[in-house]
Amino acid sequence: MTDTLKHSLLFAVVAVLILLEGLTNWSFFSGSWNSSLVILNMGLISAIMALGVNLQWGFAGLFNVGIMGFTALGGLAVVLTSTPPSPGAWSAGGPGVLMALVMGALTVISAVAATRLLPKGGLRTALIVAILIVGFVIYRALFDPSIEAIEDINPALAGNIGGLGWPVLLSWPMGGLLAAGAAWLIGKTALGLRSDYLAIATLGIAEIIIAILKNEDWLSRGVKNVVGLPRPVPYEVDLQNDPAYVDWFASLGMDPVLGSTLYVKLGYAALFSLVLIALLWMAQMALKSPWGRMMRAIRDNEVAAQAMGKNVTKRHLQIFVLGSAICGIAGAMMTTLDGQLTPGTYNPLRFTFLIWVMVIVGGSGNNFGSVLGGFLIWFLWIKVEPMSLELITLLTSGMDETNMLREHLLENAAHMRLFTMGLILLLVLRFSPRGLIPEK
Amino acid sequence: GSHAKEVKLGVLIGFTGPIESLTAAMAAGSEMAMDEVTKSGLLLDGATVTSVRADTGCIDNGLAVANGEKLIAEGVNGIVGGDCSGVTGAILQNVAIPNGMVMVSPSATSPGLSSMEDNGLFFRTSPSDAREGQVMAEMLQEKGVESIALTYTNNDYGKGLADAIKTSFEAVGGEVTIVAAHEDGKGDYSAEVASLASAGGDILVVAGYLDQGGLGIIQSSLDSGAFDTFGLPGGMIGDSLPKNVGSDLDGSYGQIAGSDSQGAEIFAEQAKALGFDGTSAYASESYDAAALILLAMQAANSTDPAEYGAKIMDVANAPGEVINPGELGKALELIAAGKDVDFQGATGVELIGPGESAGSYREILVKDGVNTTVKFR
Amino acid sequence: MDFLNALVAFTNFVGVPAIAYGSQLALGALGVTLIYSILRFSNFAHGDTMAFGTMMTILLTWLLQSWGVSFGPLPTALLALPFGIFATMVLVLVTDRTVYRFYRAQKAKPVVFVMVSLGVMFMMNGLVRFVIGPGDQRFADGERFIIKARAFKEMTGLREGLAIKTSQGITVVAAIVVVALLFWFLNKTRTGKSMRAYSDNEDLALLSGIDPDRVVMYTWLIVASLATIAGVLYGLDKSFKPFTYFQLLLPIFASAIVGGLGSPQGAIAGGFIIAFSEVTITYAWKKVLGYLMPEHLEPDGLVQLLSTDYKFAVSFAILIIVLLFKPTGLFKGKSV
Amino acid sequence: MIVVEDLHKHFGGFHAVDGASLEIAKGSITGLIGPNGAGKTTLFNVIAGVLSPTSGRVTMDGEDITGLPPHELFHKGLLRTFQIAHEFSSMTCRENLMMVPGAQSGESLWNTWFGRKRIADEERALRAKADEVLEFLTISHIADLRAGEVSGGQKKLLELGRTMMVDAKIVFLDEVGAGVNRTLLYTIADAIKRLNEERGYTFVVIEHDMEFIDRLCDPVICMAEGKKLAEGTLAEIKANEQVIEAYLGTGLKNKDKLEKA
Amino acid sequence: MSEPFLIGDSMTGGYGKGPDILHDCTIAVNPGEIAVIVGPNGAGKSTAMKAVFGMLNVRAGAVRLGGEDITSLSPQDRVIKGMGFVPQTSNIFTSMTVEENLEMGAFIRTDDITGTMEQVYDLFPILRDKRNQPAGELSGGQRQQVAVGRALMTQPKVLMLDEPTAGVSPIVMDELFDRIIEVARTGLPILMVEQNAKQALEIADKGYVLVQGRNAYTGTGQELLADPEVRKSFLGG
Ligand SMILES: Nc1ncnc2c1ncn2[C@@H]1O[C@H](COP(=O)(O)OP(=O)(O)OP(=O)(O)O)[C@@H](O)[C@H]1O
Ligand SMILES: Nc1ncnc2c1ncn2[C@@H]1O[C@H](COP(=O)(O)OP(=O)(O)OP(=O)(O)O)[C@@H](O)[C@H]1O
Ligand SMILES: [Mg+2]
Ligand SMILES: [Mg+2]
Repeated sequence: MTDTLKHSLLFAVVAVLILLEGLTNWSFFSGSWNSSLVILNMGLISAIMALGVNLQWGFAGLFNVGIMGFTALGGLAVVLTSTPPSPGAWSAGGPGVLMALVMGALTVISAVAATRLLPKGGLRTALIVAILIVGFVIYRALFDPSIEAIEDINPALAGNIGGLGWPVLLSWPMGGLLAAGAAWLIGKTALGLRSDYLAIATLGIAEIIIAILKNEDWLSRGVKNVVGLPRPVPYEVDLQNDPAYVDWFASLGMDPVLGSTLYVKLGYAALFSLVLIALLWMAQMALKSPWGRMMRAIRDNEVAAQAMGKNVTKRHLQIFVLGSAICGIAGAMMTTLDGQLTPGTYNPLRFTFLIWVMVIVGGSGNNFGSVLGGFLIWFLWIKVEPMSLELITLLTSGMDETNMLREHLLENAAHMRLFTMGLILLLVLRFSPRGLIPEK
Repeated sequence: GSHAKEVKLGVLIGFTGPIESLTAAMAAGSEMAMDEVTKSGLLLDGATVTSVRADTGCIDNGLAVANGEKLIAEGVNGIVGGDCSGVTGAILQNVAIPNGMVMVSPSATSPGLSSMEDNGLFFRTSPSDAREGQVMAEMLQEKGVESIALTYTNNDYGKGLADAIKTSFEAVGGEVTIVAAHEDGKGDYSAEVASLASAGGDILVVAGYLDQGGLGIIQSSLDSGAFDTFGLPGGMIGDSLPKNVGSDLDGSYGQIAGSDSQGAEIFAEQAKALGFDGTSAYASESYDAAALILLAMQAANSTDPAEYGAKIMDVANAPGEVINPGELGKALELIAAGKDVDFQGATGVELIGPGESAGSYREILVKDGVNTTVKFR
Repeated sequence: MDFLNALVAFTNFVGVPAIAYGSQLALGALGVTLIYSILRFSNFAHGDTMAFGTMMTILLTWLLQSWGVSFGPLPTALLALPFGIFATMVLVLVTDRTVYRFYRAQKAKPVVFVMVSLGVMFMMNGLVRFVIGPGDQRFADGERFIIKARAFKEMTGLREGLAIKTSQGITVVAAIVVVALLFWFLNKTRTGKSMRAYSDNEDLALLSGIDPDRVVMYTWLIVASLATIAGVLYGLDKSFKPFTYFQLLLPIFASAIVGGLGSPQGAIAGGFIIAFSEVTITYAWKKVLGYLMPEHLEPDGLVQLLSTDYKFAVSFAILIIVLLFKPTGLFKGKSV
Repeated sequence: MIVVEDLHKHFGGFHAVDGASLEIAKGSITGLIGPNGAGKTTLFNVIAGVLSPTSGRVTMDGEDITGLPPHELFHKGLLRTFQIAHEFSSMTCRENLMMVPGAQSGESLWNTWFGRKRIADEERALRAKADEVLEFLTISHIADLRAGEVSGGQKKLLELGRTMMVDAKIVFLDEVGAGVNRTLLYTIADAIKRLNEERGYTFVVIEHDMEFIDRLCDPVICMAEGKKLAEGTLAEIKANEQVIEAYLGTGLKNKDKLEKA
Repeated sequence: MSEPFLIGDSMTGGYGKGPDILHDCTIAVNPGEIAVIVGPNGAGKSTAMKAVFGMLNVRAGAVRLGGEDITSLSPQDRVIKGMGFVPQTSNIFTSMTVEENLEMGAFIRTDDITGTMEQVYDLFPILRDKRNQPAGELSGGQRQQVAVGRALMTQPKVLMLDEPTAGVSPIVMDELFDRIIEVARTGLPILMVEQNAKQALEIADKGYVLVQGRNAYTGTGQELLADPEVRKSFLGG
């Protein structure tokens, strides 16, 4: 069997799994097209994230464990782009916040300038410390009252600065830009680090980003969440109330509820697929070009690549920014799909390590691999719970209805989800340690 | 009428994730209501109620929505859930509203959810922050407390409650020396306690969960001698707290939603008989959530969410005969006979506005290592 | 007098807890760092290994307690600890046999190991919750305090109290002993040196007649002991909850990294850096300054650099700053 | 062409390069010899920008290049090989060579999407060039093997091959000979000579094989303990007492034992 | 002729599941002898050494030590049987000090090793100066000395060296060869791969020329040196 055939088959298997989810309620499938499409949609988003991570790790060997942070920034971009401005918030605290941010930036810039320009010594250190302290105090003095003013405006329902009120689709590229900007800043400072050190640094930065999102209510409403974000697709309820659609659904043999929910999900699926295909094409073209070759050279041996005239620092920064931007886009898409920004939900296990599992299981260094991994792992993440129920039922089929162990197992089915997830992960990695579609 | 003999209720909460230690009791609570109804044989001519559990991970919107769809696919007639506000919002917007499914959350308190166009499908049995803040402030004032340090669990519940307490307490002239967040699920709270202690205050009000960060904060404060009296809002009231902390907690006080109908005690007792802790946070709210759905079904004489959704407010509020935990059979009978009921449940349910819960509070004092009810507010 | 009060207040709320927490992190980080240096991967299952060890210890502690066995003023858990260690050893050895060995034979990349350890983490996660449930477990008994705040006040007549818990005392003592033993073992014994050799160059170790299986086994045995000790001490000091132990992974990794992966000294330094930065940066200096400053200069505000919401963010920020100046950690760690 | 002035490189308290001063004439092939640990590799590393000097100055054609990063030096025409082979292990040997030339239009992301025609043309030329170099080094048969899986000597050859992919001004060769078959090495020597004569490359060659040095180098510089010890033709150097004592030695002492056997 | 002390007899094999690299290749050495393997790059010299040491799959043929078939033994068992090996690349513990490297060489020994260590330091005086420095910070030639020293510490019954003189200065090379002769004359068989082939063959009792995994020429060192074909094709004329 040729590799291409084998790999196409793998994709076919995942496609069949998702189709079966809609077609049959045999075993752990639910037989609901809605459920199938929900999995597909998040699968598309996951695939995009995996693509971004693969760009960084598979192409360039950058161990970025801060995916969560960029995803969250993408989410923030949706709020800042698409929600209407909060009435009164800008006039209450906008200028103050802006001034404070400028002040903060100035402080950092002058500290950096001092580091660069002045000769090393006690004087320099003292000056830098002084700049930082004074800057910090001024910053807080400007910042604190302004955000208080903003947060005081209808705190239960608003309390944040709001957004620009632009169409929500624009927020996807904006999410990419925001993430790219953050990645640029991070890359400038932290990309000198290697392997696990870079990993923990990016992890830390992601935690910092989340801490900001969770606690800066003026910006993101913090843990109070921003709900009811605008959508790029119609609302189901509106479709259900639109006779034209109702008739159309009826002509397809569907009741309005089913028709409208599927219609909306298909709409998302189409949009997400477009993004995925575009990004996949771009990544694939890049990988197969001299650019990709250069990146692999850098990944293999930085010292030698540098001696061969490649500007490793610049290239690392480039790919770090690109990969993060892709994660930002995916994050924005996800927030749009959820219809809300929930800073409290970002945690590394789900938003960083799960994505890594996708990349590694799919096959790092191979774009198709990571896309496959994205779909497959997401499917499993959702489906291992019913699977483990099946598994338990099967394992305990010999036991009595009231058997203690059996009851205990069934009671703990949700925890068995993680257990099963682990098991499957180990099995996949066992049978193809280089991933399902390995790098050539 | 000719009804399906099986009513399915989804229980969609975070069996894994940050509040996994609470959800077992929550699920048990709602299933207790379902069993009670099934056993009574009175719901819609003897329908049986079965529970379908599904996980939200508490903080995983994707998983929660997918599992929501799964419940819909399995044909549930109503959903008890979600738990954490984030996933609750996601399920509500992406599953419940599009599919016209009634959802009663036992624990989501975010005011943001109230503002959502929910088409009368979303309800919650957890009390509103604003009211609880007032109750707490009143109580503190009566006790002669002049200043408090305040810590909250960093989620929408904690944040909202802390805001409410601060506003209300300052409105009655009290001083809040510090408002510090703490994260659940982290074991070490030295930093928080250090800052709280430094800020000082007559007592420390802990707007958290009794088996999460809240416990850690109290333990740490007692150990280091930072505070010895604590103000305990609803999330901190439960048998496990005095048990875990020991006699040092004596003298601390707080409040929890509940009427003088003894609902909470009855519920706790029954829960104990079934082998779970009925005083665990949100267990009683979960019971009430499931019960409300079932009673509304009876009132609408239908399991269709579009029909019984509108009845939830009716069965929850006065007028009508007061219904306590364990009296669901009686309630079903009354409703079938065309009479009004006022479901009080384990938490003294009272729904106001767009599906939010309000109502009376029980003042609790920790005495000799147990929570005792002092009076009702 | 005021100076003493300030000092005591600071020690009580910052010094003592941070030292105890730091020791716990250090013990955890030692395990992570050992695996990193010898088996060459970041073991994500370490937090859950700690949870497993603690769980086994707790189960036996309960059994002992039910038999009425006690350890005088010390917690009974210390008696059960060897058993917990043993059980954990069995678990990790079985895991190594069934899981990691395969990838070692394949000479898989470190990142594959990381993913595999993620799988192991999920499974241990499930196992622990399956046995003991996701809830909070308390198992500390014996004398709770070495000195209580109130007693201290009465004794010294100071306004501020100083409390030291037994668990904190034990933690620090245990950390010192364990660390000393580990250093001696690695640097002075033959087995220890062979472990370092293996960690340096696997193939060459083979050519020197070092049995890789033995090295791997010893590593896991030590890691199991470290994990269990760290977990039990942490549990005694706070409480045991599986989710919390999983969450511990982040600060533990941060500690190992900031000190330099693969360096035992680094792990210890890192543990204390993380613990102290968490506690001090968000500390409100109001009280301490209140004692130190003359009356009219006493601060009205909290004198808090950042609110406690940012305690994790801050310790990570410190970590990043350290790494910017020392890219492989304070003690020149490895990187694979 | 290259002038090194009083260069120091210290590792902690250890002075690996300790005040080295030397000049490399344009168009020459300079041999650099010296005992193990004399600081030759360290000197290369400092000149090539891998290490930054503790003090001192390096100029190239009068321009100060001290501390410039390697990739900039590459574009100024300064290339080097590594004593311990630094191959790109997951890439094929051919790719190892093809990646070398700078300013490939395919290295810009934009072109990978919108300039594919140009890239294809360039690639064809590069490939031909790489195959030519492989042919020359007698390793055409490994063109499609991963560089990580070829023999030690083959890696060294690749190392050399990379410098042949571009038009360099000056090439630093750090023990290309160690581990390379002698017959091949002397062929390489001829090639170096040809590059030097036909294309005007300047070479600096570290090598411990005197025959190789003899074929190629004039002048020869001997380093010891971080400083220049002697400079001259190989014959002069070979006659230098200090060099013999520190570096060349006087041949086998156990010759007699061989006879006995 | 009786069976040699160590023989890799008609070995055929390759790495992992890859193609065969060795084809029916035979290498042998007797006590007191120095056997030298030469050949072009990629001929399979290192592979042959690794095959003898059990580090790759020998699909056909056998390895025998003192008459005993050890084909299926693991490398560390062969170490215990008294075989010592210095690989061509990554042959030192970079993070350990020079002295610890030497100690590790003597890992399987249980007797006092200080004497041997002194001998190694006498042989390579520079190592004595750098005894407490991590070996990774040494120069290329110094590393090579550490590697050989490490193997000598084993006090093996047979010593296998893969290009021990790559990158060492002439004076050290001479000393190394001197030492190798000395060691060999104590009765220790020595099998080595060399690219400094002329010097090596001069001291060799036996020489093998490998080409593409096959024995191309075999003879005494002098015979090979005298063979014009061999000189031209493999020894640089
Ligand atoms: N990173 C380092 N830290 C400490 N000492 C070092 C470091 N790198 C090199 N040295 C020391 O510097 C000295 C010079 O090393 P260098 O590699 O330049 O020698 P060399 O002349 O190239 O020798 P060889 O011919 O053996 O390759 C050696 O003694 C070595 O131990
Ligand atoms: N790890 C490996 N995996 C796969 N093939 C390998 C590996 N190492 C070497 N080879 C292949 O085996 C062949 C012989 O390699 P070997 O290292 O034995 O050569 P050698 O004779 O020692 O050459 P040199 O003198 O250059 O060291 C080479 O063609 C190489 O491509
Ligand atoms: Mg050198
Ligand atoms: Mg070789």
